[in-house]
Amino acid sequence: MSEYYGIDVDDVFNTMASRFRPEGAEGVDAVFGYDITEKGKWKLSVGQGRMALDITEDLSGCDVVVRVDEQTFAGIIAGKLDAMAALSANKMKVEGDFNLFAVTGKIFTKYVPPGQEVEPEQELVMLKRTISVNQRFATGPIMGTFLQGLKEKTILAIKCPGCGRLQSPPREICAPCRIRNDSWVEIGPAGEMRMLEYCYYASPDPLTGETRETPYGAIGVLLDGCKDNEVFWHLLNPQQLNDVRMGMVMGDKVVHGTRLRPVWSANRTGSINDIKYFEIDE
Amino acid sequence: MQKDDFSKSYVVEGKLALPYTYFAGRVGSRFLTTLRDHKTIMGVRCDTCSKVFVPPRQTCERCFSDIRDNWVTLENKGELINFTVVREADKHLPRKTPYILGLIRLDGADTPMVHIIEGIEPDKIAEGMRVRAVFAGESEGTILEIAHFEIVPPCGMRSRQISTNS
Amino acid sequence: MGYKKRNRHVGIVGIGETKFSSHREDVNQPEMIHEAVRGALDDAGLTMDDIDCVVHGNMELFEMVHQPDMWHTLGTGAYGKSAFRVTTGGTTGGTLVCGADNLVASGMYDVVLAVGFEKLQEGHTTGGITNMADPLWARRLQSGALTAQAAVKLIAEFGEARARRAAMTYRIIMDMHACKNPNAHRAFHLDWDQMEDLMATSPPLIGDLRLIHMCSQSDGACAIIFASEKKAREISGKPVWVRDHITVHREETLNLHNNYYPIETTHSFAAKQLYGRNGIDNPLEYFDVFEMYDPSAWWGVDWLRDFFLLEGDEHIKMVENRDIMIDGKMPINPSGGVIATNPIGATAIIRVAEAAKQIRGDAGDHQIPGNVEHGLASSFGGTMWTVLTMLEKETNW
Amino acid sequence: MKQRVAVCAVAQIKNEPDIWYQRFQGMVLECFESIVEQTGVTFDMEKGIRNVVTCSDDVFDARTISDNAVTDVVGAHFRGEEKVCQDGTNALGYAMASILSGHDDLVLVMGHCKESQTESRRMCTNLAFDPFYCRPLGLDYLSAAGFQARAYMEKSNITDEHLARMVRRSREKAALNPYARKNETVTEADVLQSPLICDPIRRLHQYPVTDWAVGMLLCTEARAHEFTDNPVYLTGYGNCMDSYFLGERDLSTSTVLQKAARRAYTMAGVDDPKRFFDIIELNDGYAHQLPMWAENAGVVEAGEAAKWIDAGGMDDRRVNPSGGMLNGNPIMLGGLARSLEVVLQLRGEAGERQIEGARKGLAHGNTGPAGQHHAVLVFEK
Repeated sequence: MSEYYGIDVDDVFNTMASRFRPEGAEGVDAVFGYDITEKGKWKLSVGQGRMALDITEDLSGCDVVVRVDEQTFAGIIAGKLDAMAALSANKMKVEGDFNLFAVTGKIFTKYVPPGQEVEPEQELVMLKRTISVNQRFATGPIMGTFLQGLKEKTILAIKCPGCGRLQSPPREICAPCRIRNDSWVEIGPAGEMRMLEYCYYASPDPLTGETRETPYGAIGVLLDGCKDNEVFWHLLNPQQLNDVRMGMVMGDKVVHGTRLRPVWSANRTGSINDIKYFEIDE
Repeated sequence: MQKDDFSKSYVVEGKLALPYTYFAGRVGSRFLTTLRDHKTIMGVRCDTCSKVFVPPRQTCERCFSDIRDNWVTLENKGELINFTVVREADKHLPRKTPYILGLIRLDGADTPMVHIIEGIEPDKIAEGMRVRAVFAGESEGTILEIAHFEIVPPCGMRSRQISTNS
Repeated sequence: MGYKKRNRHVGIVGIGETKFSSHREDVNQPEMIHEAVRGALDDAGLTMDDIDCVVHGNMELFEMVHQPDMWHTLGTGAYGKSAFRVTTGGTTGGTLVCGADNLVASGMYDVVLAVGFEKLQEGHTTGGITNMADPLWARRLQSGALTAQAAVKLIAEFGEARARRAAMTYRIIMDMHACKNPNAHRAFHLDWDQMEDLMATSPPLIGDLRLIHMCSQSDGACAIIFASEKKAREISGKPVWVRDHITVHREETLNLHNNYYPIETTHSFAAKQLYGRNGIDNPLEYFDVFEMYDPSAWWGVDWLRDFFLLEGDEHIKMVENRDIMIDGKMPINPSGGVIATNPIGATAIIRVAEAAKQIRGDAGDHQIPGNVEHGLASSFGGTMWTVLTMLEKETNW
Repeated sequence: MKQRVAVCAVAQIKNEPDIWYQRFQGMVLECFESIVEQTGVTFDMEKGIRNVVTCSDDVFDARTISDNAVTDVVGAHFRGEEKVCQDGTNALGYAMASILSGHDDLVLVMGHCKESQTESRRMCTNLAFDPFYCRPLGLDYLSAAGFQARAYMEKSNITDEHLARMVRRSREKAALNPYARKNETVTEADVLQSPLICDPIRRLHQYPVTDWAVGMLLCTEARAHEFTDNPVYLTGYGNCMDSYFLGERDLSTSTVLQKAARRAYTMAGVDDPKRFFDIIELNDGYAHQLPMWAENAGVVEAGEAAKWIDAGGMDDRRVNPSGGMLNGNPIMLGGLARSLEVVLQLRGEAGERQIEGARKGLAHGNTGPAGQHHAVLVFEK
């Protein structure tokens, strides 16, 4: 039996049952695949606070599969290698639900090789909190006018009396001219897509504290009536992430992006959610 | 569009909410686990300034010497040298109002520490009273490993007279 | 350019950094800051009594500590001293240097200690950055500092293959530098034959921005001690002089979506202004080292053109020819840069600290060979902001 | 040569309990437009403003890098913008250094704070305390001030009646200040019956929730004439930081304010603070703090505050004609409100509150729990 960092990988899996922490697995209902190169494959299913582990050749149907060589796996278990570092350096690969992979750390107690019951390290106290403070965000007249416009299914832009620049959502001032914007123009509703942020990584929404559904698409749309960099920032229909094309202006080279139109929410309250998202308009 | 036409202004209810994970560090962890497991309050001593600090810290703020290993066991009782009575409720408060916050110089420590005082009416409490730590049932992982301090009756008076609920 | 002589020169006399990592469960915030402060004092051979003023900087919502300079007095040593707190986002570290430099040059203070820090392990970095956006609009859309648009721009201009290869070349070079910097947070020991595999399989974050490209989230602090010219010469045998600095911010809206439409970026504007008023017409020749705030490999490559006022694909060639390596023609981030180490409140002051170490010649393993006279350090933050700082070995300007 | 910096113009909006109809960008813009209109200053890279120093707080704005939201309305698009996150007096000190260093000729200082936005100021200031030892106890700036009030009142024989007089006087003075927060007049009896909120502090002893924005244009002495024919000079500045743990400070006094004052007075060449100033603005967030700051800023002999008040000292020495923070200025901007009153008085533009022939003024600001950090400014005509 080969060993790295004094860790026998088989023993790590054999002791999973005894190291299982139901409270750590609370709310977890998934099948984890482990593919330790030249060592073997294991399938771990966790649900309702219970687990089942079996050695297998076929890891299809797993929600997430970790592929890693024996040495790196042993190094991570021994705490000598940092999992995120190994992931970043592609020494460990994660296929499937990337966020689910982060949960495995909580499901088992730390593996200690037999006969090496190392004297327990000092317990380092930590305190987990979600800090939440309610806010009264004022719209002010400018943002208020714009958001009320969305309620009536109109997208307004504010115009600078100096350079004519349109801004939507609006700002009180035109930054380069340093003078107050003073007139409104209706733009869109449809337009040409300029930017797509195809988001795989799930980050929390500070307005709610919850984690966003992924993948999602944040987009920049050059709405009809706008020019240059007067681009409107919103979301794309998540089903159409792979069917859209970004427009661009690169010097004199111009590429036209996919035509998009807003999908209005039924119940509009004067907020960004009055537009559910933009969808293809071709 | 008139400059101060606020007819379209309104207020959106929202919040700021994010997850946080704080670490007490080695010195802090030793202090907190000792409170939890041994019901003992520890301070650290700076020999240069000949002062015992509680809560403990790695460095003496005045002379910058490293005092992380100079542990000193303190008494669980001490003297109340200042207090205030928190009367208006708010979400960040650990107790129902009114509750008393006191500055307590523990026997053996030089720097008074803030904590909650219970078991006495706000209008009866006075500086100079002797107080004693009452440890929490289950662990909080913070200074609330000590639930509160109760008044120690001056000798001769039975403690039941003073502490109404413990 | 209507730029006046300064009141008096200011020298860097002490530098202190913590070992950057994402596992500092062993210390609380002031204790971590104290490691950098102690390091800077020891490096300068000073004690806290010699410090007149402390300038503290970080971004409050990463750790959700209001007015943290109050609690952190335990570590900064600010008790009884003059004390300022500045914060401007990712550029906080750069603002710390500008502030400390002005405070000393003004004659109001002789010796100023500036310390920047972040303990990102205690908060949520992307959530914290997303919080910079307007609560009524962009906060619903932004995902921290993650964006694919830098990749989109390079690919649109130079083609997919060349752009991807340039970004990964840049990334691997930065990792090689980080491996020579014992303080760096992440050093993966990547080598050239991993290029294809990394480009294909590193987990995607947004579009072509993959995990391997993106800066780390680190815990750490960095402190620098600034002294008046007279004091600096008494204190240090090798003071590094702060010649000039410029801050260029811009309006709130992120202009990412149009960065392939020819527009002036704050990086190029700052570079033109700073070089113009200091009589530098060829920055590539003049500077011996550039510690650039590179939040991702894509941006790192793209911004070389802005900062060195280059044309066409000159910046791509710099990367392809590996001129940017420690022993190359124009060393970039010998420290490994922001991709390797990113405690945001400290990141920008680390750039100045690392450039100063190169000029002093005591950067150790990642020291640039030969004489390093002129250093450049940049800060990035907010909605595409810039702080650009020039350092000199002598006061002969 | 006495180094000094000119204040060319000041601008403010009215302090209000709840500016629900404006977001803070709009509040700041009004001050910005007023400064530009008063001075004709430009943002030209040669002759104009190249650097703006802002003052605000991310937790109270509920927004990371909250200066990012105002960069355009303070004119800092493609210009410098640096945020000092302490009481606004330190933004003035920071700007002074930028000018005296020779790096900038002109610096615009802009501050904003909307206290009505957060559900609770105390929840925000609770976050200033460390997560393990103080925050869990519910400590916030109010309870810290409660400890301070008791310690100070015991030592200084300042009584509840004195505090009642502080509040009445603050409201009276503020009534003459068109930009002050509009409060109902209050008698000393009202104050004495006002409910205790954090013994010995009563509700009326605490500065009320306020929204406000303010701006000041500073420049080199040499160029002041380009922007005003009525410059006021900032000739002294000093600040100082105290210990964090309340138990490690003598809460009955403030040695740190004494140091900050001494630094400012040394810089400005103030010989005796008891006689030097024609007007004195002390940042009294709580009623007990005005006498306490007066003693520690050297305006009154230590321990003599009670007698000084009884003898009408506050009016003789023209203390807080603006109404003070006690009438209502938001956290972060208290010191700027003090400085603004001093500048208006020295410019002779204080209307009904004008102190004839005022030529020398003291302004003060504090940050942190129970005044852990103090800053003092000296203004001269």
